[in-house]
Amino acid sequence: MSFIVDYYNYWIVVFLMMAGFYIVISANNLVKKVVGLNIFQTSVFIMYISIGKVSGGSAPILADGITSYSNPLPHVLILTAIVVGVATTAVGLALIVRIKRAYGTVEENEFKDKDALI
Amino acid sequence: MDRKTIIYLVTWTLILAVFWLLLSGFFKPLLLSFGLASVVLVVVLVRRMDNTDNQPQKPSLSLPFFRYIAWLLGQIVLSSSQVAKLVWGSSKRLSPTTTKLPVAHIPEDSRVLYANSITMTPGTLSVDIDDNYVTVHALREDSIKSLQGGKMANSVANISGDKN
Amino acid sequence: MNIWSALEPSQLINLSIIVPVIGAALLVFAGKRPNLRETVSIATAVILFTLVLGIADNTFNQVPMATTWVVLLSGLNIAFSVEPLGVLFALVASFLWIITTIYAIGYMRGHHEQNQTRFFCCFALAISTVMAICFSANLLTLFIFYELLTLSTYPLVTHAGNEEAKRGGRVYLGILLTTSIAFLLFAVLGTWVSAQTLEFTPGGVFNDVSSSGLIAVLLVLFCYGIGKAALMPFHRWLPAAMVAPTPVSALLHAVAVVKAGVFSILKIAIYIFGIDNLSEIATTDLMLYIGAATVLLSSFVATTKDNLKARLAYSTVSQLSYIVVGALLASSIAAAGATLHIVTHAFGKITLFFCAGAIMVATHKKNISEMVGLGHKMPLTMIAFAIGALSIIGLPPMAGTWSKWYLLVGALEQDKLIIVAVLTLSSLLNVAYLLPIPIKAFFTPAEPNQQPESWTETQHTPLPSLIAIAVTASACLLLFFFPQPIIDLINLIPGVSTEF
Amino acid sequence: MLVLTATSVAILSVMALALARALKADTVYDRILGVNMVGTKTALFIAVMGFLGGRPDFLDIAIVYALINFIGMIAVLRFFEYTATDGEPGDKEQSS
Amino acid sequence: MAELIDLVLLGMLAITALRIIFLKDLFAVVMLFGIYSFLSALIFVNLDAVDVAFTEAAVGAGIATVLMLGTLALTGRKEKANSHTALLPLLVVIVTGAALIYGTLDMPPFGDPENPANQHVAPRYIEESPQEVGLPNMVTSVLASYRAFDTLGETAVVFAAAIGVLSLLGLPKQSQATIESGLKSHLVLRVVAKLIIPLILVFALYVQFHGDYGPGGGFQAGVIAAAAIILYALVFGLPLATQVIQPKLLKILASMGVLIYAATGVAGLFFGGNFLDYNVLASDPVAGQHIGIIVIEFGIGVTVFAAILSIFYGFASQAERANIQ
Amino acid sequence: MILETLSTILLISGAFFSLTGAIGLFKFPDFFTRVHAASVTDSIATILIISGLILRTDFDLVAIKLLFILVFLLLTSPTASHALAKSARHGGLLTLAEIRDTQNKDNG
Amino acid sequence: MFAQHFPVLPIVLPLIGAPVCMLLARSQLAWLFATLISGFSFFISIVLLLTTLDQGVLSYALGGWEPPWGIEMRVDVANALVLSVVTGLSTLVLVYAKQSIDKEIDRNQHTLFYTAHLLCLAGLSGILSTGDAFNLFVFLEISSLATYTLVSLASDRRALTAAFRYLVMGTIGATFILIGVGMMYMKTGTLNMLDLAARIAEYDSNRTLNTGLAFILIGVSIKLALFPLHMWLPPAYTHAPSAVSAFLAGTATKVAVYVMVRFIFTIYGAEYVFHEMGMDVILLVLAIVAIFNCSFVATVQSNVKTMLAYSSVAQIGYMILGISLVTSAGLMAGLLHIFNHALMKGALFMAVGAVLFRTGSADIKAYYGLGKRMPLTMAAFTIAGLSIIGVPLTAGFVSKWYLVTAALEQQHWLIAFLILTGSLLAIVYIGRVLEVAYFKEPADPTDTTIKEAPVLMLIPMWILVLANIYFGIDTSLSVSAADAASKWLFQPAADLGAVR
Repeated sequence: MSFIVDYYNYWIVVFLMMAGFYIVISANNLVKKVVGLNIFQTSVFIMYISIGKVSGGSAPILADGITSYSNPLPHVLILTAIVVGVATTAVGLALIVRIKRAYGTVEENEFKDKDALI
Repeated sequence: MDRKTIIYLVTWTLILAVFWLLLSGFFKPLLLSFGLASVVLVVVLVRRMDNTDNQPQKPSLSLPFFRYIAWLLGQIVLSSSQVAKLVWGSSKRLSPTTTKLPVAHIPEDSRVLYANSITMTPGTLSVDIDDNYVTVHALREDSIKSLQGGKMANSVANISGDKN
Repeated sequence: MNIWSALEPSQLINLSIIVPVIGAALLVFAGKRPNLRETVSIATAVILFTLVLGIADNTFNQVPMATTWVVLLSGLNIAFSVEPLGVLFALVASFLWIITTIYAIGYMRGHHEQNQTRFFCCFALAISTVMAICFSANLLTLFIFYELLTLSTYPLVTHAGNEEAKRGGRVYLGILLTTSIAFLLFAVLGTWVSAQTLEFTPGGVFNDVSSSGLIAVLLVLFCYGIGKAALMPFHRWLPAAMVAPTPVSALLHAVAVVKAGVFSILKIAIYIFGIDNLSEIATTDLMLYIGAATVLLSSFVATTKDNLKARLAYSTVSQLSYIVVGALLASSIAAAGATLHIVTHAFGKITLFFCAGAIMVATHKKNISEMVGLGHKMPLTMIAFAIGALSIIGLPPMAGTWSKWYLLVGALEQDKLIIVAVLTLSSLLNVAYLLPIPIKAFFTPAEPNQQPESWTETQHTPLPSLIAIAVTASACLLLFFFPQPIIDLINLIPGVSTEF
Repeated sequence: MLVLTATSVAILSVMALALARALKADTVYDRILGVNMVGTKTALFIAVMGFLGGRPDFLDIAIVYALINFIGMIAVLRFFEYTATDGEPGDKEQSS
Repeated sequence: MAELIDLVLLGMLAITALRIIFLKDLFAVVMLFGIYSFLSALIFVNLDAVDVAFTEAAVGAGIATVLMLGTLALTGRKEKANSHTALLPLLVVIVTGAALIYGTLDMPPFGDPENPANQHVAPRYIEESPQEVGLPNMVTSVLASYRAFDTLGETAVVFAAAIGVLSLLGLPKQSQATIESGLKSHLVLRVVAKLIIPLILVFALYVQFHGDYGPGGGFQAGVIAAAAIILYALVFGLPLATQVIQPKLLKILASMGVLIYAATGVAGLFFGGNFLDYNVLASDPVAGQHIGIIVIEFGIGVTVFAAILSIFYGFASQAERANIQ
Repeated sequence: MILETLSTILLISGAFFSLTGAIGLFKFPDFFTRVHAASVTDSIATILIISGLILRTDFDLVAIKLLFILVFLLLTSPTASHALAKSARHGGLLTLAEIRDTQNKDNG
Repeated sequence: MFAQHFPVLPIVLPLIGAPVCMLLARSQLAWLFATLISGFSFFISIVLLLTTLDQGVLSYALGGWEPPWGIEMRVDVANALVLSVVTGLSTLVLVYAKQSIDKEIDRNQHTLFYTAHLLCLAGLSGILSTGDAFNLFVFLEISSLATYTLVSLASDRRALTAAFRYLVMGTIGATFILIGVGMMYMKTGTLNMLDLAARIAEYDSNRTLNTGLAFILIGVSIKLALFPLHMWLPPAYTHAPSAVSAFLAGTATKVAVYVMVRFIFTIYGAEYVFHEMGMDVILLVLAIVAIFNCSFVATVQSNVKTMLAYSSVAQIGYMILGISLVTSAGLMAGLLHIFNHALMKGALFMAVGAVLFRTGSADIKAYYGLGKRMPLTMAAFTIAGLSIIGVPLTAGFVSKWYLVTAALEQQHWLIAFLILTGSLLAIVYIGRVLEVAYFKEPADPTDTTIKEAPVLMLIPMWILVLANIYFGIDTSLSVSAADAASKWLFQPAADLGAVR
């Protein structure tokens, strides 16, 4: 029982990661791929934050009367990772816009076909 | 810059400064100077925006306004309970209707307040607004009737009425 | 004999490698003016020959010569040192370069070849790498220059630039590079890993050869890795390379390149494995019989070829395997015979190629069947051809007699009667495919649609070519009567001896 | 404390219901409505959660939520108008 | 209680993710992604990561969603039926998932203070940083001082993204032409937007300068300020927005922000410390830290604001163009 | 003590109203009526809950920030609802009454 | 005065340079500035390399916070070597880019190009120097984002889809690394690499750590395009602007290989990875499949850039193979090949870019007859191609030599043989290009626009070509650095801490 209590968080997170990962590799539509990437990454972020959680702890901002703080290091890492993630998303989406303009479609199999014609 | 503009900008400056202080709650010189710089920067931006879109918005903070808000809160409570009854009761009691209400007599600045008030009060929803009419969708016809009674419209008209 | 005695002996090695390169560079600048270009060519060749003579002189006087260029890999250098086998090969190659250059001047002009500057330039570079192979002090150096030789001769093979030349070039490069990278480099590395040295050492580098299966494998890898030795089934490049202009075929594919191959095998047999140790290696016999089979099979193939150069090419394949067989017989006499065969075959075969080229320039004929009765038109060429053929066959009074004799003695000494039989049978086949050509040329009347009466040999064969043919043909004779200097040199090779 | 717990449970349930609406909507507008509701309730929930956890001083986050939710709504409406031609806005959404 | 909330929220996330997999309407997908982001930010709050929640709400839910919507406006909202089989991806995912589950089996239990992750490096941040760096917000201390180099890299990432989008989409020309765009017909929106934008801006600046004391800092501030201008652009149209904040200015600001950050680091060198060493910036190390952090946070804010806004401009200009045609 | 009781009442009733609105979201027949349900949670529930929370503070900065949240939500939620409804209407979504009318026309 | 800050300067210089470059609106100015910055970084890297060879590891605590609390830059021989390659190649590519970019990229995007290039350089340098696992992720993303931009700057629309695929794969890879780092952090509580090594050594075998390593290796494998995960690379390198291909092919994947080395050897320790988890077999098989599969695919490409891209994937196979041999010699061969491959692929892509510059096409048809029209470019292509094949006296030979020696030391005869046969395929694909360049007639002989590439492109190209030859002959610098690096990396991971 303690086994489940100890790990339930990680297991659901694994499920979320895999859902995102599945969208990335199975989707044909590029926008959906990017959404999948974001879900994948966001889920990884949750994993990190879970690492840093301390039961009974509090947000790592100094306050009177609070002795137990959660671990601030994963927070810092994920702050960075979030920004990195959105940067990648922005570039990816910009590429999609250009692909749409160049190919007239954002479905992966369709622009493959169009290049085959050249 | 004419007088009106100056008053306008000063009003914004004051509001923003108060906003900063309330948010911050720190009265260290360093943070205060940051606050001052921030407020100045934002006011400059406000000015720039007004110059581009020609739609300056002055926040109105007069007594009638607050009186109106208090009255509106009461209305919200009342109508909310009505809607709650509808939710829990039988859905047959719904009689959705759409009506146009005249707004020509309300000063332009306050029409938005009027429309938002209508929306905020459960049971009625402003769907569209133009120079003459506001289109209202209501859950029950009697909500429309109370609006047509014009109390809310008059109150709104009064707020800005004494200002312009 | 040594006009370079003023120089430090070891410098001669450097010079002999660098002089052809300098010559090649000068050729590039002299490119626009044919006379100057050819003067440079000949001058370079002569200077090189004198250098090699100087080295030979020092060798006889037991002057040690060695030089190291760079430390290439940890513990491995590009280094050169002189030993008699290399000197012998260098002498042959540099001497024949002079002759070939003379011949080539006539041939290339007579044949109106394109890109003559590139031709002479690559030629010089090829000779430079051959010199480096001759004097290489370790396997790595040998391998490096072996590869460079392949690359520098590739433009010569594809010289004609047509589709056929390209196909030939592709086969040439393909087989030579493939075998050298897949097998030779592998064998070199294997030697390095197991012996921890790549230096050529008299008596071999391995401590104990009999027990190791690895060394047995290495022998096979070396034999096949040195594709230039044209051991079957990796012989196809040699006939393919015949698309090259005849001087190339003559010098490179009768002398420099192929001999570099068998020279390498000999050198490895003597200095890596050690002649005495060879008999203990499990795969020696296997390779020996493959060599013997190549001797026979390619002789058979040669009899079926009508194209003269193709027949000569297969003949070369066959003769090369004599040398391989000689090296692998594990007998000092057979090794001596193999070494000597490098020399005698070189003179014989180059004569034959010169003749083939001369015929082509003069009459544009390539096939043997068209050469019936040609002896009346080109008597000098055909006499030379007969001399070369006899030398290859190994009949007195031609130089080839000696080398075949030693080989036979070596085989008998080792009780390899099959080899004896193979050598004999092969000589008979040589007779069958070489002698009919001069015989038919002289003793069969010409076909009616031959050249007009007024057509003369001297008119249509360039003079330089004729001179070259004369020189090599007479050399075949001379070497039968005066082989001693060469035999002396051979006897200096450790583990190799003409003494019974 | 109990009250706060009850309130947060209530808000959570409201969020769940709104989420259900957003997941399975008749029209795209219903979906937007659901999404909007999730957003506003999230802001409220943070406020309650601060009291629940004993550190109510992170209300800035709630402000940001409300703000972003609003901007998101406007963006949806704005860009929806561009692509409305793609399909009838009122039509039933397909889902497999 | 926190665990329970955590569980419920995670469950909601799981349902949302599942739904996204099967939805074909991309608008719906993006909106649900917005919800996903919001909910995960809630989880962050619940797990005490207030700074992260702040960022995720602003960046993940806000900016990413807006950009995705902008893309959809140009690419269409329907995903075509998927022709190829989903078997291989499913297999890959199952294998990966199985590997992860396998990995969880030796993980330290969730929330245990004795976990190695909370033991080695972290205690120093919690116990010493208020004295060493002098800030109550440990996240800011770690972010801006202990791991300032990460953060410099992060700023560079944002800058790189702006470069990428600029090179792909370009910036709108600043034009006087009043193209009929924006939500012109929405009177209510215009008025409300005009009222709250100044407040949002002041709020953003407040977040910028109070990152030391509570959740917030340069990243969040930059994003919120950019969001305010984005709101303006959405309501009043891009041409007007580009007149208020010129694209050219943004380019300069984006560069300046990174430079401000890096220059602070270099200043450390000149005062005899290591790169990004703030202790040497003032006679008192803690004061030095304070100066350094304020300056670099400012640099971050400027870059993030400019980068995010120029990225938005890039997308919006494309949408605007498509709309005109 | 009084404050706490008051706060409890406010919070509970706020929770009640928000649940009501959420249920309305499912119970009401069409989009426009559902907006009404949503506005219940947006307005009255928000007001009640935040007031309840304010009463639990020490009336310091926290209370002011809660007030800000309230003001902000009250300013933006109706605006969003209004914009949404307007979009829906311009997008061609019909109200129940209108649907009834068209059906009558079709029948008649 | 700044000497102690050198470990951080190769990162900080381009990082500061990038925004400055953006502010310099003029293309010429941006170019000059970027080149100077890059050149200065190169200078510093060389100093670092020499210092590390002399003194061992340099550690630099950023912000003055001692590790593991702060971020540490750790420069040792291994990463100083790769760093020199990266910064050196970057400088040459920037010189080269001036004209190639003029032609291939829209005028008003030039500044963006140089800015992105500097960012990419900063990212790659950061990955190499950092001693912190998470910091590595951040720099990985900087370089990746800049790379996506650089690839997509090409005018070909296929560059867009290639960049997108790259982005998706790259982000998946980065996220996998993030997961792996998270799992490591979970079990150790630290992110500093040295600290991680010491703390991981305390565990015998741990499922979380195993999974973490697996995810990191898969993530890095995507970034370095290890065989089944390489599909993003060929389109990206094919359609990217020439200068970008030249830079990326020589650096980006190599840096990823280094990251793999770092995680395997300095963090987990070879013992743990290879003996506990049996990674060596997996890597070995993948590497060999990569060599053969991708070399073979390269032989059938009609686009020369695609061909080179596949060749790159195959060459990465050689590096991984060296690593998977789990010996100091193997690792050294892998590192050496990182160095040498940068030289050859850089030169090849530059040559291809020069052809693209003149003919506007990278199709093999564009190479018809180029040997005469662009002699210097094609000569560069030839020499670099020979280096890829592994011909002696080129850098390629040296790495192949050490790779095979390393395999043979472990008695892996088959592997050694496969390495050598694998390089035969290189003969085929390089040979195809050379053949049409030198032997085909140009499709349009009257076209006079096709002439030798501009000097500014030729200079960097030839510097690389000469470096290929130089490092093929004088191997003392490259080999000793690689040797020192591998020895250093190969000591047990836990002992690395002692160096501090």
